[in-house]
Amino acid sequence: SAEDDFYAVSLGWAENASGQRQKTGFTESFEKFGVTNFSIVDANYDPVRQTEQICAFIAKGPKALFITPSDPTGIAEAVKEAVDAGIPVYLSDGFVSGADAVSTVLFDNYACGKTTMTYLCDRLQEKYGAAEPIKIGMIMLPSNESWHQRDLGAEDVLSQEKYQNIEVAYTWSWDSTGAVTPSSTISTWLAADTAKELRGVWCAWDGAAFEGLVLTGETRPEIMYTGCDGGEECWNYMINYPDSFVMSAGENIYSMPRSLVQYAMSYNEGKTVPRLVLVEGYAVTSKMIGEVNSIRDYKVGDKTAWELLLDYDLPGNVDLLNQALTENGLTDNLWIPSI
Amino acid sequence: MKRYLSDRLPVVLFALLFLAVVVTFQCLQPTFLSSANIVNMMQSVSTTVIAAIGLTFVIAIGRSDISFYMSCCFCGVLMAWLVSLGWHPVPAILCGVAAGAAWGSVSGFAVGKLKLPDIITTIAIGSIAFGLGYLFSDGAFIMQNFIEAKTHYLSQYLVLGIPLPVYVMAAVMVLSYYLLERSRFGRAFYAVGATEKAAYLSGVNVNRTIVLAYVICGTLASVAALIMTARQGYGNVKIGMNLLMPCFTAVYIGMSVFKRPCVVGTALGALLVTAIATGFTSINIPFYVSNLVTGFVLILAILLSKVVVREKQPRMAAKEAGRT
Amino acid sequence: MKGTRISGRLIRMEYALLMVLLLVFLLFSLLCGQAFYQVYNLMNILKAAGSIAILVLGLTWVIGANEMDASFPEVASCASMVFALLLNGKTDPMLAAGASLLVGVGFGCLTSLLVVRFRFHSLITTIATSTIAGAIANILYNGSVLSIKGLNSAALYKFFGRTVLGFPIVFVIAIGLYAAAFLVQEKTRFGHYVYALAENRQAVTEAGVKSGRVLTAAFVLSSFFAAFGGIVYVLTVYKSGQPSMGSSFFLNGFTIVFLGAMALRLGKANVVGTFIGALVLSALTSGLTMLGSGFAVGQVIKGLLLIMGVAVVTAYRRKIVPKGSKMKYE
Amino acid sequence: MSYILEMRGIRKSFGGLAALDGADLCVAAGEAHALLGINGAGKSTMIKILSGVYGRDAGEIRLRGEPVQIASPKDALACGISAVYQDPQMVESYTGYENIYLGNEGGRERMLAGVNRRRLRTMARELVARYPFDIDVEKPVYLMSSVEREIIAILRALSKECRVLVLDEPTSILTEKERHTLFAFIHTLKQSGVSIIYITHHLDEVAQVCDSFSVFRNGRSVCREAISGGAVDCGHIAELMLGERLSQLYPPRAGQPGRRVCLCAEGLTLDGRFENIAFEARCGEVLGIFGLVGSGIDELSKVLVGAIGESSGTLSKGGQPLKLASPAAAIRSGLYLVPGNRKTEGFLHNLSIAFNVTVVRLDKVVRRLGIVDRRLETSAAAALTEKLSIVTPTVQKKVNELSGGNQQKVVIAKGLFAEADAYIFCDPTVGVDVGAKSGIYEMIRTLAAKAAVVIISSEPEEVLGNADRVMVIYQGRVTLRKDATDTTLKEMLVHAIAREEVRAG
Ligand SMILES: Nc1ncnc2c1ncn2[C@@H]1O[C@H](COP(=O)(O)OP(=O)(O)OP(=O)(O)O)[C@@H](O)[C@H]1O
Ligand SMILES: Nc1ncnc2c1ncn2[C@@H]1O[C@H](COP(=O)(O)OP(=O)(O)OP(=O)(O)O)[C@@H](O)[C@H]1O
Ligand SMILES: [Mg+2]
Ligand SMILES: [Mg+2]
Repeated sequence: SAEDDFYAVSLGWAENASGQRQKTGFTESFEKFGVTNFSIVDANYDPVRQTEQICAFIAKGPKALFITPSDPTGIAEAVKEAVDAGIPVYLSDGFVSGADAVSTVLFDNYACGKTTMTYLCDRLQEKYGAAEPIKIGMIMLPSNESWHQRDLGAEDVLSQEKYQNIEVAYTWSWDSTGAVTPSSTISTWLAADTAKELRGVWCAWDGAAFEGLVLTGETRPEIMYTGCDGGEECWNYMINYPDSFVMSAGENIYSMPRSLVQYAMSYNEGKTVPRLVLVEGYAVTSKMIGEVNSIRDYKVGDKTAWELLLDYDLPGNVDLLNQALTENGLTDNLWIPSI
Repeated sequence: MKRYLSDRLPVVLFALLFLAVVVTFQCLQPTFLSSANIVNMMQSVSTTVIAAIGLTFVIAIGRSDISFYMSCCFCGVLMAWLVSLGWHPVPAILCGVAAGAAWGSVSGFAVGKLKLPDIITTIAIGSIAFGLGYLFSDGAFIMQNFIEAKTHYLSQYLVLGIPLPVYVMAAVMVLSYYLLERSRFGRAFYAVGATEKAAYLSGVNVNRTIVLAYVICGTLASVAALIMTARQGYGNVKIGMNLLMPCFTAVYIGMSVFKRPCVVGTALGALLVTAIATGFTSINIPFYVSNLVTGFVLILAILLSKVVVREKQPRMAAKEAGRT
Repeated sequence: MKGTRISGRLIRMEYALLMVLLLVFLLFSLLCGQAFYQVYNLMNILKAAGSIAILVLGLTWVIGANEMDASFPEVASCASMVFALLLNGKTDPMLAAGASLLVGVGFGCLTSLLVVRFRFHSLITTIATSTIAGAIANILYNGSVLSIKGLNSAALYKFFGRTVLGFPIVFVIAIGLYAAAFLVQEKTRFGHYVYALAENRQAVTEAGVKSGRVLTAAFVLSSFFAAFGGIVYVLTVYKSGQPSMGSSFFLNGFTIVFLGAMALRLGKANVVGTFIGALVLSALTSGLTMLGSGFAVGQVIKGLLLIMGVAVVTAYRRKIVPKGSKMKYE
Repeated sequence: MSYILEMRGIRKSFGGLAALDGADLCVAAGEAHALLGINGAGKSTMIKILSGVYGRDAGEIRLRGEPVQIASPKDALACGISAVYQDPQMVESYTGYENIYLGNEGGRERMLAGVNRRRLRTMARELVARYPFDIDVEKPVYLMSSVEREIIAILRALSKECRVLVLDEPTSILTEKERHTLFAFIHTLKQSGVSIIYITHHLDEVAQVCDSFSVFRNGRSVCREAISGGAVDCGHIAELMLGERLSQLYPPRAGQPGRRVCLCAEGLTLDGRFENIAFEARCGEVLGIFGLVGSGIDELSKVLVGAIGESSGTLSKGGQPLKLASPAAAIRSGLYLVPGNRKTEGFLHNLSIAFNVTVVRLDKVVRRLGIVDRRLETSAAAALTEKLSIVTPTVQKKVNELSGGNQQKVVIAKGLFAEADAYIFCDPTVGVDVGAKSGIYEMIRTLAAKAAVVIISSEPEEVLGNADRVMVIYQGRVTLRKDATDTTLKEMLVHAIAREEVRAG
């Protein structure tokens, strides 16, 4: 029976909003389907540990094995082993090539980088014109294959003719040794920027933008940031620094575990399930967030606007949000699933 | 005079090395020595210096501490959690620092009172502290209330154009210098580090000194972690995980230059490493290239200090001279 | 094994870690049932233990000689990157492996040159060499993971996928290496001097032993096995060059070696202990995963295990040393 | 005369300071040659050059007339030169036989050459059987007494093909009986053609074992003389060493017995070490406690300042009872122990003379806010180095860079700085030359004028020569209690190895 069946989740990390949402997503979905016998463990970004954990799960023979890869290539062998052992494997937020997972749900990181960079460039050109050179900085994340796609997307935008006046004056990649942090990097840029010419900073993840905002939010509010990931704290920063933190691309994290658990249930019933799904993402501007914030307590159905916002990645919630905005006559910034 | 020179020579050579680094970066990036960048470097180095000075006390008593960089993670999480509950940052910070002292005293008790071997014991205690911090926060970033509570003032607030952490660093340096190198209490640390039995018979309270060194180390590490948490703008259990290497590097550079663990040496060691990292960041060169340079400069720094030491330690030097 | 053959009670103490290992297996077998003690899982545990054991084999003697080597994780990542880069450049896998091992030996030579010839402190030296090794690992492919193409068809890869009598080949190799290492440690001058050096360097030097050579050998072996381990991990786990794989091994490596110090030679790192330590840790990871605990629980349990072990060993050591004129603070 | 070993014109300086300045040392085959000189004269440096521990700046070494190159301990051993240093280094957890054959395990010399422990054990047993020592070579060294260690060190030297054996102050920790065993043994060695270089500060020993002697002064050899008829003129040698005649070793005793009881112990007992020890030390006189190594005197000295063990009994000073809490408490209440083993208990390694001296009473050199006044510190330390004539360029020199005897003087200087009113000196002159010895004794006598002084020592002459009243301890019990003028060395020695117990009072 479904109650005795064992389900296993191996998270590459439980850290930060994305890890937490994966965890909650799996827990809630299991509850929804009445699964009580499940394990969720995390490997703290360590492919070796995750490999060992996957092997231990293989030994327990779960009905389905869900994996968020800490490093897609690093755990490929273990995933293959699980597949070979006949365990249905479901991958979330990372693609493992060469392994025959039942189903993989991904976020389009490339598009994410592209969207945020385009928005940043447009906003800057709108403000400073398309003729004068505009200096920006980029904080990138090449150490993880999936996340590196965001950098590539952003770089792709800059190669376009119409953004010729956008000049990347500073770049920095995440330092795995931690000796240099985004915060200290941006400080260094600011120190070098004696003429105060730095106009914007594109960040491959929201955390970097937060660290920058702590530095410049009050002293150099004209510097615009974009980030990637979304989530409650991101909205908070946008509300607090609406002119500085202009956009984040909200990844639809909840829907990954939710849809994967659902697929697993269907698959176990013998149904066919999609092999590869790209989840929706949302580009969220500070203007949208500001408007939702202004009707924070307005209720649509049994949820307030803010509650809807917090669960932006539950299917249908965006429509409800848009409904709330329209009902309040705030139609300028309707939410559109854009990625 | 000669002796004076031979004692000062490593310091002079180190100063030259430092100068070379600074001049190189100044040529590559003219804003390197701008007041803004100096303030920026001071701010980035402040946390390393604060934690490394704590470690200096432990090295002075002839022990090592591998727990401080993990236990301070616990403190960062604790403070972040209290802030997220809506506490005012000041009591939250005090609690974090108290937790640092508590973890330090656990290490101190194990090493000083129970006489367990230092490295292995502190690795164990550090693992436990970090594990608990991780379990407590579930590894999640703690962000609630951070903007509202204005915790970033702790790292951002300017007094006379200089951010607060620099003052904290200066205060820690002055106090530690006084405590370790000028006051009568500091003598106990060096005495214990030199010859324990002799120190005991000379009236030094050996066990208390050991415990105290670890408490200072844990406390200062937690201060560093709290500043970093404030700077980052959210609580993250891994906040201190990268303090280990820079702190040991700083203390040992200082030791090789000044021939004993000391506050100024530690601070200079940290500054050298930070100057290189900052310099490379300002000319857009990735961290791994700067690490390559850091590694070689580190070796060079110690090599320079050995130029003189070789003469002062005849036992081996003579043997080697005999062989070649 | 000397100095510990004093009383019957001590003999038992030497095997305490083995008891811990049995206990861990027993406990998890009880808690997780057949899933844990089935052959498949046991073999996985042996495989994981074998890999990490190979990686820290040399480190054991550096710590045994009372020195430090903080560079082994980064040397492993550097070797993995060199290996991956060479394989992608169509180098013969054996040749690539040989070259990567040479890189390891190179780092060992650099470290020992500084420690032995220039009398650097080993901890700071290896921090420096580890920074350099890590930097090179990153520079080789701009800080990104380098996946290896066409690895599946390489004979070396297939070899590491094999089993001997059902045992994973990595474990068999580890057993072989550790058996040889045990002989070296117990029966040769090298082992004899390593532990003598740890206690009294001056005594060994005055006795006319070229202690520099012993230390050099220890550091070179440490880096060599780190590189070896790096390659093993590439072939069995990563299938790619990993510039920052080092962070996986730092704490675990030391925990294993120090945990191992509780076996055989009370309080001194030794190969038998290290091997058992690796088994304990792998069993722990496996069992805790089955019980649904992530890495943090393991971290706390490892810490507790370590500290309990140290406390027991220290207490026993105190008992065997004659009371005599021990000062009050001691 | 043909010498087997000739060292000529040896020069060696340490950072500008010449330790040896053209010294010679010649030894004939089969003779025991004493190497004498005050502390810091360069004796140890000379033999460390001979045994390859240090390189030399100039000079040559000839063995049987042939010049030899000695660049490492290994070379020295190959030339048949073995040395037993004053403080033999051992690998504590290794057994006696493993220590004897350390670095010399036989077989080929490669790293991977096997170590056959069974063979080593048999060889060690055979070696022991050849000499008049009684020792269990299978015991780990950390369980051995200091005498057993010394024997292991000598056996180690003898285990090698050895034509010249250097003994650097071998007797300072041996008991009288063992000393004689050693002497007899040296005679056997001489007969088998081994030459011995014997360094000591005990001039009486020179006559007993040596055939000739050299005296070093200021890094030069001042003379080489033969000893005829088994007698030496100590006054003459002392004059050669010091450059002036030593009037007398021990200062005159106090005219009258001290009246005020300053330090009073009753029923002191430490389980398994000593039992029911009582004494009174009066201001103005010196109380001497004599006992052989292992008789419990070392522990007694430490119990007195509260450094070891759960002991029972009472101790009072000036009528006030003292709690035996810790050395710190003892120093606060004016009781100071000058400990015996300088290397581990006496001074702080790698720290300056000034640091070492002032650490016992920092309150004397602090300014406001507990800051140590460096000028005050330097001048206080300088005054003491002058007073004790410690040979050093500055008080900033690290104590471990001083010669052994000068290190000992620093340990005494700490005591003087403590300005206590009761002192316990434990083996105060180990490794100190005669000139400095008399200086230290004089210092002790001066101290006794204002404070109670107890000398605890395993050298009977030292006790008898300095003390006004004498106590002898055997196996943790007081066996003799007399005025110094009423007893003799012989009586003291007899009680130090006999059983008869003397009741307190
Ligand atoms: N390693 C060293 N560094 C600096 N100075 C040294 C060193 N070794 C010896 N000296 C100096 O050389 C001189 C001779 O020292 P040496 O140890 O040979 O004297 P010694 O005759 O053995 O004295 P003692 O009777 O005290 O043992 C001393 O002044 C000493 O301070
Ligand atoms: N770590 C060190 N650094 C520098 N010099 C040292 C060191 N250890 C010893 N020495 C020098 O080596 C010389 C010989 O040292 P050793 O320990 O043999 O003392 P010693 O002179 O033989 O003492 P004693 O007079 O008690 O026999 C000393 O003069 C000392 O200055
Ligand atoms: Mg000497
Ligand atoms: Mg000597």
